Amino acid sequence: MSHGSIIKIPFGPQHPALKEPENFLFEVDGETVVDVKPRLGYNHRGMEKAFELKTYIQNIYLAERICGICSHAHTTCYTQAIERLLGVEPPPRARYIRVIIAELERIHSHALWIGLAAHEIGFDTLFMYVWRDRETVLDMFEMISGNRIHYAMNTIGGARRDIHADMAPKIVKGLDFLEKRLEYYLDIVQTEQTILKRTADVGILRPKDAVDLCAVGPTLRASGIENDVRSDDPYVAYDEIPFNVVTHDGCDVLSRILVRCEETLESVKIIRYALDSMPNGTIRVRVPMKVPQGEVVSRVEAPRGELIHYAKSNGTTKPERYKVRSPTLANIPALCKMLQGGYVADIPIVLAGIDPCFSCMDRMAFVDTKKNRKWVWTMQQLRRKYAKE
Amino acid sequence: MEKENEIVEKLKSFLEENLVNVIIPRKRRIFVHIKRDALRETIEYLMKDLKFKHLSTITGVDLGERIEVIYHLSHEGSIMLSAKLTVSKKNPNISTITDVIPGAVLYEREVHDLLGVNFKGHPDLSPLMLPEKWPEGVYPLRKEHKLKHLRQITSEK
Amino acid sequence: MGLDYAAVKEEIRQRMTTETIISLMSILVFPGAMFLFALAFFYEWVDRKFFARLQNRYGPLHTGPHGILQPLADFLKLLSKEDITLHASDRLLFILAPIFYLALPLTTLFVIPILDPTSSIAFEGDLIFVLFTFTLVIITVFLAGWSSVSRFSTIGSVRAALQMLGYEIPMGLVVIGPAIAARSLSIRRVVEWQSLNFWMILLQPLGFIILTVCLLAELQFVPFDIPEAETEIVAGWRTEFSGRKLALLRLGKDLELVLASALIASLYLGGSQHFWLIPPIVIFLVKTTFAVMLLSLLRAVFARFRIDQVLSGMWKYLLPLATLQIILIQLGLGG
Amino acid sequence: MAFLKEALKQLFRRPATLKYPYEKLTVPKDFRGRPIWDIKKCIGCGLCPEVCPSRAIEMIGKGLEAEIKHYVDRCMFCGQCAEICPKNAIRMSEEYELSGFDRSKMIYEYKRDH
Repeated sequence: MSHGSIIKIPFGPQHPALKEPENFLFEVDGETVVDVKPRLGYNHRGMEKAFELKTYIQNIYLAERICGICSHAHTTCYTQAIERLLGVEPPPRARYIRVIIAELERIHSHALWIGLAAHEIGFDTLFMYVWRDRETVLDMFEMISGNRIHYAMNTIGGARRDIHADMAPKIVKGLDFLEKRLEYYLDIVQTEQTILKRTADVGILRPKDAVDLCAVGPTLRASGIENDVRSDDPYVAYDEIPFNVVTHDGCDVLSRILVRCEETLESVKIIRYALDSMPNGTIRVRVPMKVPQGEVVSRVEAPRGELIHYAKSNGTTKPERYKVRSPTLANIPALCKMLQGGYVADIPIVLAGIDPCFSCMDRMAFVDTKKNRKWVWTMQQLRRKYAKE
Repeated sequence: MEKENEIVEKLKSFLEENLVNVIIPRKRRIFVHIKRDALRETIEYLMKDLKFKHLSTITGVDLGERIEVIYHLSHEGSIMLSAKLTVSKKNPNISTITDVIPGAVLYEREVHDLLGVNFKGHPDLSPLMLPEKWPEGVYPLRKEHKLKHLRQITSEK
Repeated sequence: MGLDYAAVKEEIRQRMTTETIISLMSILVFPGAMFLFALAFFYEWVDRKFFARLQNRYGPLHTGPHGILQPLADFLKLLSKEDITLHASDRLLFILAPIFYLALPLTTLFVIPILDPTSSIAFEGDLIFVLFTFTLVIITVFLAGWSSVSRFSTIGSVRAALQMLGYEIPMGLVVIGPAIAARSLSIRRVVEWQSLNFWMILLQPLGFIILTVCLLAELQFVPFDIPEAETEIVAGWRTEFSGRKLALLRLGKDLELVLASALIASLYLGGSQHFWLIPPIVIFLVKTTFAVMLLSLLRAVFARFRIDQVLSGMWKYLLPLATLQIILIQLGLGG
Repeated sequence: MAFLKEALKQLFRRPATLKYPYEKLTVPKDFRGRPIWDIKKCIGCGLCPEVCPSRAIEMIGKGLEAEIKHYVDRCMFCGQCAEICPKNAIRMSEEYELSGFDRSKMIYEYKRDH
């Protein structure tokens, strides 16, 4: 049916639908997307080169600032890797604190995303409600760790702050309120007609494509494949905490929303269990400054999917090589597959479907210089195409 | 640990002399050194027979005059096998594996951008992360490029 | 050939009787332009405040009591901003479009009885005139988007034209309902008829619903704000306008909101009628404020449709319902 | 229309937003705001400038004569300096309103009173 000429529409790097700079060159025929070429690197801060120039202690805060929403996932993965190199085991209480903060961050990240997805399809009221309720999680973080976003709870050898007994009732009260609200949003997303019309059967990703393109996290689980690092390769204290992995087999944006909603409810249960069965004792172990020679692969289930850190140490106080692969980079090929064949109007919601966190993904080479994007297609091309419509 | 040993045995029987050495540091982690030209058949064997369906990522490490490329594959999400091979800086050529694992397309471009390893047969090795006017032959993650030198390049524009 | 100033002055002095001054003032100031501008700003304030309260936030607060001067402040700020005319754009159209976009709703509002049931310019068939100006507004929108060369505004203007195809016919059909009941195509008579019998909303509730939905689409409010979908095409057809032109566009949109709510109030809620002692203008203001709040409420509870869903939805559901409404009236059910 | 009931309910609830700067939220107990040095306790060991990830601390001189210059515009409030200080001379205050127009004014100096 491709009657007209193929039009190239650059989407980004400055665009209201994208909260972060990335650029997708869409080849569009009529109203359907034919091909997608990602062009990344606008938010690239040269972190892996920076890792090699800082000491292990300073790198905790560098790892934390790879991403604003999944900062705890990065620091857990980092400290876990360095503890493995040192051969040090964090005390049980510290491992439980890490699980609690990780699950609180999952609620905070998923709630942020549900609001953002509502905004992408023009539903600003739901966006306002979800972000208002998300404030309860941020207040909890501020109470526990002294900061709303970068909690800096992790250090090499355990946790920096303890979750005291007087905080637990406040957390449980906040969680009850959150659980009620999240159940309401889960119900709204399935009954509100206008949301269903914009998300059902949009951005399809078949299970076979999801596996071939190595998708991760909720994007993979929304295509019916049960794959979660917390249950497959348990780290921190997930082997002692019972929870079930949420999957849906709708393969579209709606099932991605449902997977994330139900995962937040699952997180609430995990936190309650962890708070009750938290062992007492110290929260930290002293560690030397120098890390012996070795290499390690550390994996964590970040809110967006499987996060890999590879560390190689050379016996000094600075790492030899530190590689970070964030979940969003793994989902980009799957995203390009989803966008093909869809409507131009659906690009924002499908793009938001994988919950892209581009500051996570662009962290290798250098801050980009100004980009002078030439006029991709001329005025005549445009008029001829639309005049034909 | 029996699952890991079983996998290592199968790999040894398949690769024989191509397998340089194997380390199992802890549960669910295997590090394997293989020869450079045994890459494709190892990846295919791992993918098809041993069900390592998911390629987590490809890491490049600068060892001075050689570059080490590590393929991290995971077996049903649990066991993580890292296949390592080294390539000399003078002719850093490896065959691509995007036809076996389509998901590797961005990882190979990333290693190509930052360490200069070119993957023969890759559909589109255009710069993924580097700015367009980046000078040829400067690969930021190589040890010989110090931060000061790289900062001059970006500030020149 | 020199103008004879004395004669001209004499002529003006002779013409300037009190009666012409009053009619001039009524055009320019009271129920005319100034009053309508003030009304436009007030309704934008009502809309923003009500919409904010629905979303559990305050809305404008600090400019004037409860932020009532915020729309005026935005207008003045925009006037002082830099006004860019793209050199690649179609200059004439680019400059004229905002002016038309403001003038059209303003002139149409004179047709609607505001001060008292007998509005200043009422003629048989002004209902058709109102429908015609709605179409003209969308054509101005299309030309505005098309003349500013950026691809976002072009896509926005094409979507605006497509959306008009959707809601134009159901709206035309439904607006004829009250005219048939009141046996006249003049809004003034419809208002007078309603003050004698029931309000039209009680007789033709279906018509009221369809008209509200179509006006939502005409105003490009959320379920139908596809031509200026913020997350898809930046600001749609308004992307390239700035400074004074954007100020005119925003004022034009506010006037369109006044026009839409005035239309709903006049056709279905009885318009400005005598209600024992209260002057008709207060009745009119109350009803139109209710209409604005209704539109704002609908704006808050929906997500945005896709353009193909809007067109198929309008043609598959709204059109049959509109014809059903007409059939009901013919059967004598609609008054 | 499932959302209508919820939306109308909000009309009668107090808005959740805050009239900042007229109303301000109270900050919890050990909030990580701007670090403050107690120069009397400081023994000039030089650990804090070394451990600071963003090099926001500069120490002039050594030992008991050392003076501290703290660049708040570079500080990211991680609290690592307060944690590493052997004499607990650094306390994370509750100040968070630190924005300004001039970066040179964002340097806090802690002098020794001779």
